[in-house]
Amino acid sequence: MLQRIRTAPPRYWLVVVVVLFFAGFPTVISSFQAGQWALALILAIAIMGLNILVGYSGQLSLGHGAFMAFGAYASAILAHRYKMDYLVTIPIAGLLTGMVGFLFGVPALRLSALYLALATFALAVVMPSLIKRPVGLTGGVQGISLPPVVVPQLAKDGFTMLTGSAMTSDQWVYYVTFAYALVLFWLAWNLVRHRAGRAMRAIRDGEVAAAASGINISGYKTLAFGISALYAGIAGSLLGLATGYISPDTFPVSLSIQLLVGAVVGGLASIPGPLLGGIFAYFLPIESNQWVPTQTWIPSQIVATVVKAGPAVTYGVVLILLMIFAPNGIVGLATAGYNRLRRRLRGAADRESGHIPPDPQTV
Amino acid sequence: MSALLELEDVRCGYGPTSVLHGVSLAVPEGGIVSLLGANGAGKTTTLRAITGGLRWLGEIRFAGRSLRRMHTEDIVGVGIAHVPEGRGILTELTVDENLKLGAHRRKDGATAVRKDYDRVFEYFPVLRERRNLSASTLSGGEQQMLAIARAMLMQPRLMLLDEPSLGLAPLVVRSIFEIIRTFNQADHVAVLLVEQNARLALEMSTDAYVLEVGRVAVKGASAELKGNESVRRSYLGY
Amino acid sequence: MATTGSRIAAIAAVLMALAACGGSATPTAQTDVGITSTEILLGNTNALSGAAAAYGTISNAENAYFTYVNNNGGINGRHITLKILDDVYNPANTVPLTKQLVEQDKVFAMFSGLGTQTQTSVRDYLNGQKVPQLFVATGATTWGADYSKNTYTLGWQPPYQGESRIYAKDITTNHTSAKIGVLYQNDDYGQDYLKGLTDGLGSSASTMIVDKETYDVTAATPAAQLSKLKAAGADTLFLFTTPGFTIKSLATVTALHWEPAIYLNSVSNPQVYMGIAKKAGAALKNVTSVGYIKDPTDPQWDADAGMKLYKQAIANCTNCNVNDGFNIYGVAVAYTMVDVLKQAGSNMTRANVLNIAANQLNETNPFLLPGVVVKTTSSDHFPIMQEQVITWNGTGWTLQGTLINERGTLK
Amino acid sequence: MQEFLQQIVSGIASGGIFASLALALVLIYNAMGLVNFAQGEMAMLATFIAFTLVDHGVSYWIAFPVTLVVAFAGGILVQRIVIRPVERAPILTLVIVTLGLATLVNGVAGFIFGYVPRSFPSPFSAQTVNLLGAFVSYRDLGVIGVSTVVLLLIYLLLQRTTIGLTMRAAAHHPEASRLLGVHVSWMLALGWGLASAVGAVSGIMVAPILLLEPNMMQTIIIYAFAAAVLGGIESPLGAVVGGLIVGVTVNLAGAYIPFVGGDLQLAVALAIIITVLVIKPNGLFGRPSVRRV
Repeated sequence: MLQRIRTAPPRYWLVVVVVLFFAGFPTVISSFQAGQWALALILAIAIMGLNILVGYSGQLSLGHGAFMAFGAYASAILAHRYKMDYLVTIPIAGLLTGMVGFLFGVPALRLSALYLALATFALAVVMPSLIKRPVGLTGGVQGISLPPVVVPQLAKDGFTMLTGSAMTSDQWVYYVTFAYALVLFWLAWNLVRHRAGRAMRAIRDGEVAAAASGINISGYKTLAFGISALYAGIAGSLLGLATGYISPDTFPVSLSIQLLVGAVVGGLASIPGPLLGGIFAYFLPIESNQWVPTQTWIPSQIVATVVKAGPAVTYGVVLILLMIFAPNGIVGLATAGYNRLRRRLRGAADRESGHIPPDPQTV
Repeated sequence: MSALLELEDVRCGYGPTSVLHGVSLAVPEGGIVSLLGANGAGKTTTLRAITGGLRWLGEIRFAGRSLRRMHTEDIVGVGIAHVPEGRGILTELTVDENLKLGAHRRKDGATAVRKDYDRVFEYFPVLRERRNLSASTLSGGEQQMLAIARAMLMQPRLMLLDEPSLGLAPLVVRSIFEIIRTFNQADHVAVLLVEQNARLALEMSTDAYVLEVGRVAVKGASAELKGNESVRRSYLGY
Repeated sequence: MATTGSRIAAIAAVLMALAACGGSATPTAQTDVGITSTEILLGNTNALSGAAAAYGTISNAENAYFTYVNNNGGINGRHITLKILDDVYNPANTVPLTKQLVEQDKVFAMFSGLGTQTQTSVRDYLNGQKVPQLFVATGATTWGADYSKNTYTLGWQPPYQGESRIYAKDITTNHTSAKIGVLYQNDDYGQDYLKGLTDGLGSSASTMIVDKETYDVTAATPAAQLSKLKAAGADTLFLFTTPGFTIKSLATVTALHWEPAIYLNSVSNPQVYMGIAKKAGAALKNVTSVGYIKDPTDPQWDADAGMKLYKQAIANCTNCNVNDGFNIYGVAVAYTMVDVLKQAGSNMTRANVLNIAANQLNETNPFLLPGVVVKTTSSDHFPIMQEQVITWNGTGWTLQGTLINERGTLK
Repeated sequence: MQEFLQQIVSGIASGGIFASLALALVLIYNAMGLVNFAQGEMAMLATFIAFTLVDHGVSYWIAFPVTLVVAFAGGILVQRIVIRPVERAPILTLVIVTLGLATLVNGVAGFIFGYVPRSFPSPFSAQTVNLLGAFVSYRDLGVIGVSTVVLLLIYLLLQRTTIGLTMRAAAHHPEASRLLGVHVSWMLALGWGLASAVGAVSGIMVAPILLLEPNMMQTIIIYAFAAAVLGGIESPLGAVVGGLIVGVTVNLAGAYIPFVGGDLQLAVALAIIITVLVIKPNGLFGRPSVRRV
């Protein structure tokens, strides 16, 4: 056992550190900051879903905000109309959304990547008007106000014992979200390492070859859609828990773009990527609006521009620059940097003296 | 006599895998040279390197001028017509549009182009009949004819042919090779011919090179190679 | 972890205590969170970017008026700081941003938050935290009507329902045989307007309203709906639409060779929009609306003291368009806020300020039409309930009759 | 009956709007097999350029061609700077880049010009003509007329000129085209420039009807997607016909299908997109295409 721990690769240690960090973090930050980090983790969960779809199975969805909306409304309706405990509704909402995603995946099979992008983008744009329609169910434009979050006594006691202060509802929501994030990231990690994940990647890298090696292409592609929607559904449901109120305006098309930004920033087809992406996508608009103006070293002209232009411009710039210069996101950059460092430390020489320049990407 | 096309110690590859480990060859003005070898020996890669589809080390010269850092479009512009593996037919376009593309960068006037059209149609009468049909409706042999005809209309000094016989009936292959030879003689256009069918290629060409895993294993006059039993057996497989 | 946490908590507590000491410089006066001897801190969320960013300027205009007040001595020596955060019109942003303003920035009150969905999303929270949510910047009826359940929340502008009741009154007294067609946006805004009209018409609503059509903000034009309304035989058209769709509707009505009497909601009636509609081909015949606020582009106010004050105040905002009707709205609501704070005097507590705003307002606001009183009582929590019918004369609005008071009609 | 006719006529009028933008989408698709999500936003920005010129006293008839030239150059610039570095990347990357571009352009326009709607002059009168009892304005007819002219010009360019031929070749078979001496990358840039100019025409034509503001094209682009997909995404004729059909369908569905009503018109466009893609992916006028590898 000891031997195993000692020989565990460094990234396992990194995982342990990260998990401990996220577990202890809310005890040193204020309650509302814990609430903010909960929202960042919620985005991370949805982005992980998107990552499974885009990064691992190679299908592009520009409308994952719509699946979040579905999950959120599923939970809200169950909790509001059928008086279910909200915590109970979260997995149900996830499964329902997963089923919807699976069904959506069937026609998606027939679409090329481009057409799928088109259709999902249109879905994201239409979603708010669709939500408004069944007023009896969704509350229409009034939205649904959810009952206040009640912190269970056990959690309260435990938190007080550990920190000496009372647990706020935001802190409780944070831990619920954190627990879901932990489980869902762990599941995603298992998924991509095992058969299903290998099959999905094979499909992404070439359907013809994948089919030739006996992989059930439509099965895995719809499965990826279903799993991906399940993640988005749970994220949507948690969003309802965290904000206490949902309405059509909670799920604008910009939410889907925010998810895409997060997926791309963190790095597609990686497990830590969505976590970094979620944090980035959540805090970027907030900090560009709040942190940037406090920085005296930034010229006031630029500050005014950043603040007034809002997140749209920053998101757009980030998307374009990343796609051009770092298509594998932060994780890709970090991995490349780490590998280069390790090579240099080992003193490995270049393969051959006659080093061949890479294939011209674009000349 | 200086060669029209010269490769000196050319090395290149795809990403980390190198395919050519130093290939040198020469195609004389107006000559026909065949490039033979087993699958994966690097024949197609050699042609791609010549027309700038890959980056390479070493030197490639055409008519005395280095092709280093030139884009494919410009290499083609100086007089190399490359009929690639798979023929490069634009199936969304008509036969006529494909031919037009072959001639679109010529600067010698409409009359000259029209004359060449007539000649090409003489070589391949079937193309005249199918002029306005989509290129996708052509049979394999007809597509090969279209590809060669299109290359002829580019008015090249050197033609690179990548396996023109692939997948075609022997009779069709014969006639295509005949036409290539006629064109070579009539217009004094050099040909670098990549072929699996070594027997046929050696009949056509004056000189031949045999590649093996990215290196020139054997070179010499075609007639000589054809007569050399051991070369035939170990490299050409017939 | 645990020890670090408690240590930080302890330090925070000490710091807070120090801050509180610093705040109570005048021992007799009462203060509250967000009030120091020199500052009153208010929080605001608005759509500064994104699709609804046209409203964003309201916050800047409010800030401009506060700057004007601060430059002229502030309120009892305190200056007002308005912290504005961008929620992009998305409730999911409004919630954490409002929590930030309340829990981290420790604002005294939330002021003029924009949007019905966004402000609904934080109403429970703010009432739970006992933080005043003052003068919400929408005309949804719920702010006044549901006051008893949410005593920390208050609207300001005339509720949409009240406005359309005025139209209903005009119809039932002057045009009893009208055949009404309604075009309304499919959100709380349009629905509130429609409800007010229907309630105001009373029992005759079902016969008088011959057709009603909705549209979504994602529609290209409202041409299909207007064609239906015309075909239904309507001779009176109600437009419960946002400015963009109002302009398109006015142009389409003319293009259909249709000449109904048109009732236009007040959000869409600034002269800027009428001018655009005219350029887009609208005939603008027989158009009626109501007003409660002075239109900066209307020449009749050129010499008006209130308008001069507005122009003076708005000059503090470099990128505010002086002609934008949203800006005088912002200045007017900021004026009411300042009035409330002044009245609170030395008793600067949330409870007192809230009490004044919700129960004791009785203010003449120089930016509103002459005679409009901003008023609340213990039984009425709709601050503005007077409006005046106006008709379009081809180049501007003409005030008709006198102010109509709808106070008491909404519960 | 008269109302039905009016619904159809109004539908054709909005269809003209969708068609004009769809034409620009088709051009980019033909240039590189990509749908440009930023097409609508680029058109909007170009219209703002025209607006600024007119606002500064430049005559409409000078502002119009100047804007087209600027838009053309802008399109080429966008291709060179933003698209070219990723042009051989997977389609996914390209789509994300154009989406980023859309977000960026929309934000920049909002930042510079604000969100208050503005009127934009039109060369066509707002007067209407009576077609069998249904009314349609000269402006609406103008949009359709100009779209038809643009369609004709595009057709002539692509089908009747050598440059059009090389553009098509570069789009379908970049590798093979290079071997024929076609400057593929520049052909793509040219495609972007043309699409951008066509988009500018669309923006300038529809702005008097839709009112000029940064979000002018935000939902129109979805209708334009529907139009392009319905017509067959590579067919300029299909874009125009598809646009008109989408306009009429959306109007009639809104007017006569109670479930849809006035407020789910965009959902009808979504339904059209999905139905066409699943049942007949090549649309009405598209040729069955070989999947690009």
